[in-house]
Amino acid sequence: MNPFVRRNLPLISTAAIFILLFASASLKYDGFFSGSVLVNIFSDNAVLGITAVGMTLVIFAGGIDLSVGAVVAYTSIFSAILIQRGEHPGAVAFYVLSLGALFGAFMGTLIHVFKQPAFLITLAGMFLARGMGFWVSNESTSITHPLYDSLSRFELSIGENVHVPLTALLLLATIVVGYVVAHFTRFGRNLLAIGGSEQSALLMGLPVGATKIAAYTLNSTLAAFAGLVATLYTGSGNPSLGVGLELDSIAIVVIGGTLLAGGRGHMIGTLFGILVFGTIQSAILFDGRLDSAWVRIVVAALLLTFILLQRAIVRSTAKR
Amino acid sequence: MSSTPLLQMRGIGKRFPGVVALAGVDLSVRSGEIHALLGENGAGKSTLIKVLTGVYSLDDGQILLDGKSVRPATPKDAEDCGISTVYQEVNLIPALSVAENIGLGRQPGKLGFLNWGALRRHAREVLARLDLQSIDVDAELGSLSVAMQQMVAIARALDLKAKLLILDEPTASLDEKEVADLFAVMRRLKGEGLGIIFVTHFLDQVYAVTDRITVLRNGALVGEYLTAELPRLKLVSRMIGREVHDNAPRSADLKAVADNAECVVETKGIARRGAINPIDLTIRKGEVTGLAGLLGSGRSETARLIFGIDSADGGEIHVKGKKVPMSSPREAIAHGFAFCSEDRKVEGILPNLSVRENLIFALQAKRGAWKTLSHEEQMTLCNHYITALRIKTASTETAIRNLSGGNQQKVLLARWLATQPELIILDEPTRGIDIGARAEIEQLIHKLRADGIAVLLISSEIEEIVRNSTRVVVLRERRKTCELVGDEIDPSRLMRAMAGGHETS
Amino acid sequence: MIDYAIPQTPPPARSPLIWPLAGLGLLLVINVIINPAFLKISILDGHLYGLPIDILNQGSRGMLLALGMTLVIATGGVDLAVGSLMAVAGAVTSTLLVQHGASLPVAILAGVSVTALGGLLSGLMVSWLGLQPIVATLILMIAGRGVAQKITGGEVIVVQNPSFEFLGNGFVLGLPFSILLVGVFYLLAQLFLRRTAAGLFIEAVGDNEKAARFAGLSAAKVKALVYVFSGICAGVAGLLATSNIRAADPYRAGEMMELDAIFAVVVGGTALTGGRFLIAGAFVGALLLQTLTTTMYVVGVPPDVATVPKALLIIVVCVAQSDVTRGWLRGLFKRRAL
Amino acid sequence: AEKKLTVGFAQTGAESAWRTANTNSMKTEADKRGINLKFADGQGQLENQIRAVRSFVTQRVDVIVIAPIKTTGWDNVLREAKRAKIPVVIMDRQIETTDETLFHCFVGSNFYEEGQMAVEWLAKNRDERTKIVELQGTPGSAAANDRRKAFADGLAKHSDLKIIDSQSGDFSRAKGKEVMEAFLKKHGKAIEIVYAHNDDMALGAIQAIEEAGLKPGKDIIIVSVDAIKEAVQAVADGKISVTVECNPLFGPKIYDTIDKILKGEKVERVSYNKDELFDSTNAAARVSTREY
Ligand SMILES: Nc1ncnc2c1ncn2[C@@H]1O[C@H](COP(=O)(O)OP(=O)(O)OP(=O)(O)O)[C@@H](O)[C@H]1O
Ligand SMILES: Nc1ncnc2c1ncn2[C@@H]1O[C@H](COP(=O)(O)OP(=O)(O)OP(=O)(O)O)[C@@H](O)[C@H]1O
Ligand SMILES: [Mg+2]
Ligand SMILES: [Mg+2]
Repeated sequence: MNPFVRRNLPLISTAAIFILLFASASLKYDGFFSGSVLVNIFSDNAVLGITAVGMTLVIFAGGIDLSVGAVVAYTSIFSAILIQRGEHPGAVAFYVLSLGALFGAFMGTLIHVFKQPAFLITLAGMFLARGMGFWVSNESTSITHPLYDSLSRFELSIGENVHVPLTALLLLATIVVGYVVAHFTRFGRNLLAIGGSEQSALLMGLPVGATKIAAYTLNSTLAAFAGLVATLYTGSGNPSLGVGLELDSIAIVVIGGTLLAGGRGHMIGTLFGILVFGTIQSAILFDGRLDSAWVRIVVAALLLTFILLQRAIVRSTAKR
Repeated sequence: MSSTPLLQMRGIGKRFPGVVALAGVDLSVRSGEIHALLGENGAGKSTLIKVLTGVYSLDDGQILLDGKSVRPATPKDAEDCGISTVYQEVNLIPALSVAENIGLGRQPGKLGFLNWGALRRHAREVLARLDLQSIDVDAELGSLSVAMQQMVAIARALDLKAKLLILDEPTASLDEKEVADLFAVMRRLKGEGLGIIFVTHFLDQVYAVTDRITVLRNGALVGEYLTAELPRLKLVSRMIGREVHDNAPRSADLKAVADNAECVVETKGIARRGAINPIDLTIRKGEVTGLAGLLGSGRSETARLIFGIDSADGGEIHVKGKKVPMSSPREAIAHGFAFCSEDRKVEGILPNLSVRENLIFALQAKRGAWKTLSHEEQMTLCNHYITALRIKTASTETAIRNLSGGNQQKVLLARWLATQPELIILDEPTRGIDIGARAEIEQLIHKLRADGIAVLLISSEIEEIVRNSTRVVVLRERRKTCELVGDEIDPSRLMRAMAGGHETS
Repeated sequence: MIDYAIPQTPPPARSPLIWPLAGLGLLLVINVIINPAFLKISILDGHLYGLPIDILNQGSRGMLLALGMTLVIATGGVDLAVGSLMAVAGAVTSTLLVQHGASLPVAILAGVSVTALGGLLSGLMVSWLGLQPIVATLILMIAGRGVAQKITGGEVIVVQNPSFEFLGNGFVLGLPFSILLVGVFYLLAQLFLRRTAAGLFIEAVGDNEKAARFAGLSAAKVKALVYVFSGICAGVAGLLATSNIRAADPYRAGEMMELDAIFAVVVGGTALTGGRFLIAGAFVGALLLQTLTTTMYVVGVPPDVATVPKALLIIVVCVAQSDVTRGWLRGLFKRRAL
Repeated sequence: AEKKLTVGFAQTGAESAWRTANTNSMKTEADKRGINLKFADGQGQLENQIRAVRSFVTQRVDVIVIAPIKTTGWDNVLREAKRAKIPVVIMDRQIETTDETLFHCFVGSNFYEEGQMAVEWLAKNRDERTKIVELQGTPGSAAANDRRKAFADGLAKHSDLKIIDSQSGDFSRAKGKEVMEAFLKKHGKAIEIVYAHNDDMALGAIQAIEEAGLKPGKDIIIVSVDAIKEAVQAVADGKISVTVECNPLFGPKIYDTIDKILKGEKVERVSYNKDELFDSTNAAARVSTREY
């Protein structure tokens, strides 16, 4: 087998199944096969997708971050309140991104310096950020600011019917940046090395602590950024946003073929994870007949099928 | 010659909970010398190195590099001081490519961005220096054999512009050609003025390349000697603290048992694609069947097939004349097999469990959850094997990861002996084991044979195969090439069979 | 000659229970300071009555989940499905009782069997299909709640059956039946795990699965079984919850309980990476959480920020019991002594 | 043949039996009228609902019905619907927008008024009792916020009534019971009135009160909202003192409104489901007719 194919097998199989999924949904539902459905997948999953990019980096290093949903919520409500108080959105963006970074650095430090499981510390982070969000305001707040208004109206029109909103563009940009960071910087490779074997990475003289803390910092910053995107998407801030977002985010990373144990993965996989996730959601909406209970069952079944198919392909081709 | 030594370690002390690993150890290494650091398993060699490179913090003592006091806090600090290290176990990242493993932490590129092309090119150059052009730099490191990984680790260490190079048992899994290549490089580096610390259990190698020897015993310094002035037997007695005799040559009773001796296992054309071509083996009661071959000749693969770890694509396995499916280690164990893997860290130890639990584990697993060994039974087994194999441990309840590599190996041997197997497969049983223990393990092999147990012995050391086997099967390029019995077994014949037609100089 | 005498006493081990216990103690002290009646226990209708009794009763479900979760985590896994399975058990048992007129033992057995089956599904996905535990159980967690809703037909089913109500509300010897049930579970589990080699096998799988398999253990079986056990624990916890409020709520039963259970286990000294486990620690962890929740009600922490103290508690306990802090404290005391 | 009318319905999720009754009402009524209903479950998340509405726009449904999870955050997506000329009906709870033309009309429940009705009833029927504990709904939810505010505003008019403690029972029975247990130990006999933001919590609280050896409805007045069948029964049994209706059966009214919109008739911009109040005077008679 071509060594390129062999190395990227999980990725290629994910892409193949995505195409299969999208094609079958297009056949089944009228109007599914259109640019605007694809664009919607990006714009509707912008918040989720951006956190997934950050999550990918953390998972590369063998970590996990359960706090992203709460950080999204906190950022959105905090920035909404600040803007309504008359602060400039630019300044607010700077504040909340810095806050996010600080928060991530705090969790990263606890995880690395005190050798605590990431699962636990970020779970605490989730409670903390959620509570702080409600503390800022327990009601959602609209943002009325000319800049916000024009930003949320901004669209890039491709052809007549396809309008790409800013949120989708921001997601795409984040993915590109994430891709470069993961695969073309020392930092990104160090993450993978640490995820592969922290002990070895240490013996190889890599800056393990700094890299791990930086990963959580970057991830929380991205979550804060996702929170800002959420305010753009909804035109408001909301302390109960993103409940359960972290699990979706992790699911996307895993669908993308990144190993949850760390040390192995690819950012492009996460892109496909977002696409697969979005396609499943869209298909269910186009169907429109499933009740709430069935939606859950079907989503779970599709996830399982997807993962099994992915493994089957990887296994059968790897054998050959 | 030079006035101040390159490295001076004075009065080094290091304690772990319950163990004094080092006390008052001195070591000095000059530029342009290869310095052997020797001692039995658990003597403290690896610990001394880890203290030097900042993996462990030191409790007492002083480190001078070029006469200046240094105290590296992390391996990175040590590298920055010019100390480059290959640690005892392969310590690279299996999931990354070879090129990345070589370049990690010092990849070419600007502002933290990578230049992949340069990275690959550089990796190829580095490997070429060790004559390893055959390795694909894009291959995942984990897909290489342990030996190849070891070579990559050495390549990585050599890539650093270092003043001091430390090699902790780099040769344990290398074959002779690779060792020779490595020695050539070491000599060249020595010529360039590097100081090299070299840890090994192969005395031949000590005398082949080193200039000076420091011996440790039980965490304490025994002394420093010039290699040329310390005869082999003296060295050994310094290491183990008592007088020894040379290893007995091949003894007369190693005649193969007659062909009608009960045959424990017979493989008929078992094969696995990419691992081993169809192979017939007959392993008899009371014999030691040696499996010889160069690295990558498929010896471990054969053993894994027999033990049911990998499933065979074809062929049959007969146990005592009956055909059996062999699809899991569990089944193999039920048939009275035991398998001591070559990869102790990944496939052998249960790192956080105690010596006791590790030791009784296979027996307990064989009996199942309900037939529990009582505490007394466990302690009897432990005491027996800890004394018999001279396992050095603070207590039976110490976590096995805190034991030195060699002692871990002994616990694993004990684990299998406790199951009272009919066939024991030993894959590189003496890798990383000191000379005293090695002799003990060889004696043990003889005793097992005498007790009527069938032994399948895999070893990269021809001498070891010759000394211990009654029958040798030689593999080359994943194929059985010949089988030698009794008096036919001698090193040169074996060598020829292993190397085959296309022999390199 | 080297002395090879073998000491049999383990190196001085610290008790991993100390810190969670200290946390629990601290919390109780704070409570008593704020509200001296916190620990007051009176007798009502022939049984004990008071906040500590409530904590035991309400905490019993968390303890049960933590028991199953401890074993799952010890094998290096995690079970996110337990909350959903609680809802499923409640749904099955109450539908059978109320809508099909089944007898109580049958209904209970059915409820717990279904969750055991759910656990088996997780277990098979993990051990046979080789899915990562978080993913496998996440799938079941999502589907489980949907299944529970399907079973009850989207309704909250009210159960009025005195014997069933006894599970979550009854008292025996003055103590809540639920906590006694947990005690029985604990004793049985402890007996089974420590008197047989089951505990060792679980720890071995978590410590180094490959090595355990090569030494002849069927690691897949061990892994599948711990998920089944976790499913059973979740089922019983679900029945306790249903019985406690005399209604099966497929929407809310067991919500977020999986995270609390994981927290309890880890605070109790079992590492998320698997290996050594400590059930008693997990129980203390679960009680710690329940006490905290009750404290919040009693102290009157505003509901929306009540997660903040919980977070702070987690962080403080974690940091306090970390080796780093301990080493630092030891250093401090040494310096004092000099 | 006439093309079937397609309605897209973005529901909040399935967080309670009340919500399921609401969904079912929409579904059965659609079936009855031969309307093709596209149902989207928001699973309690605003993002999911927005996603659903955008998908409805892409699918070019005839009318969109939204039961918003949150009051804010709708401007952008409603603008898209407007651009596609799809009328939008907001159901159940109000939204805040800067541009009132973005949706066609609102049909819903008035959480604030429910709270007001509760407090007014209490002011009249409290028998000298003054000390209230409040079981709040899920923090941040519109229902909890409005019911809390209305009650507090009402109390301002009756200065002798006092909330002595307040905690979230998360709209769930289990939490309602747990919180009430703690309140009973903390305040003992001081508790005279319980105000629960929904029936589930009230039903949980009743159990706690009974287990403490007190009589709910007699020793402690219980005021609740929703009027699910079980609660109305409890009122009839004298265990709950009053429950204010919050009717989930929107189906008929919504589709009537949609018909009017499509025919171009004028519809009321804001209309409420008529909510009743059940206390000892009417509960027993009405229990059997409750549909949810
Ligand atoms: N992390 C640790 N914790 C506790 N004890 C340790 C630790 N590391 C090493 N030891 C103990 O220190 C002693 C020295 O071990 P070390 O690994 O240095 O031996 P070695 O000379 O390298 O042996 P080998 O030849 O087998 O590799 C041993 O008794 C070992 O049990
Ligand atoms: N020169 C080499 N370059 C790359 N891979 C090699 C090379 N030699 C061996 N391998 C890999 O090693 C594996 C075969 O090693 P195997 O373990 O069978 O050897 P062995 O004879 O048991 O030797 P040892 O046990 O000493 O490593 C094969 O999977 C092969 O891909
Ligand atoms: Mg060593
Ligand atoms: Mg081998």
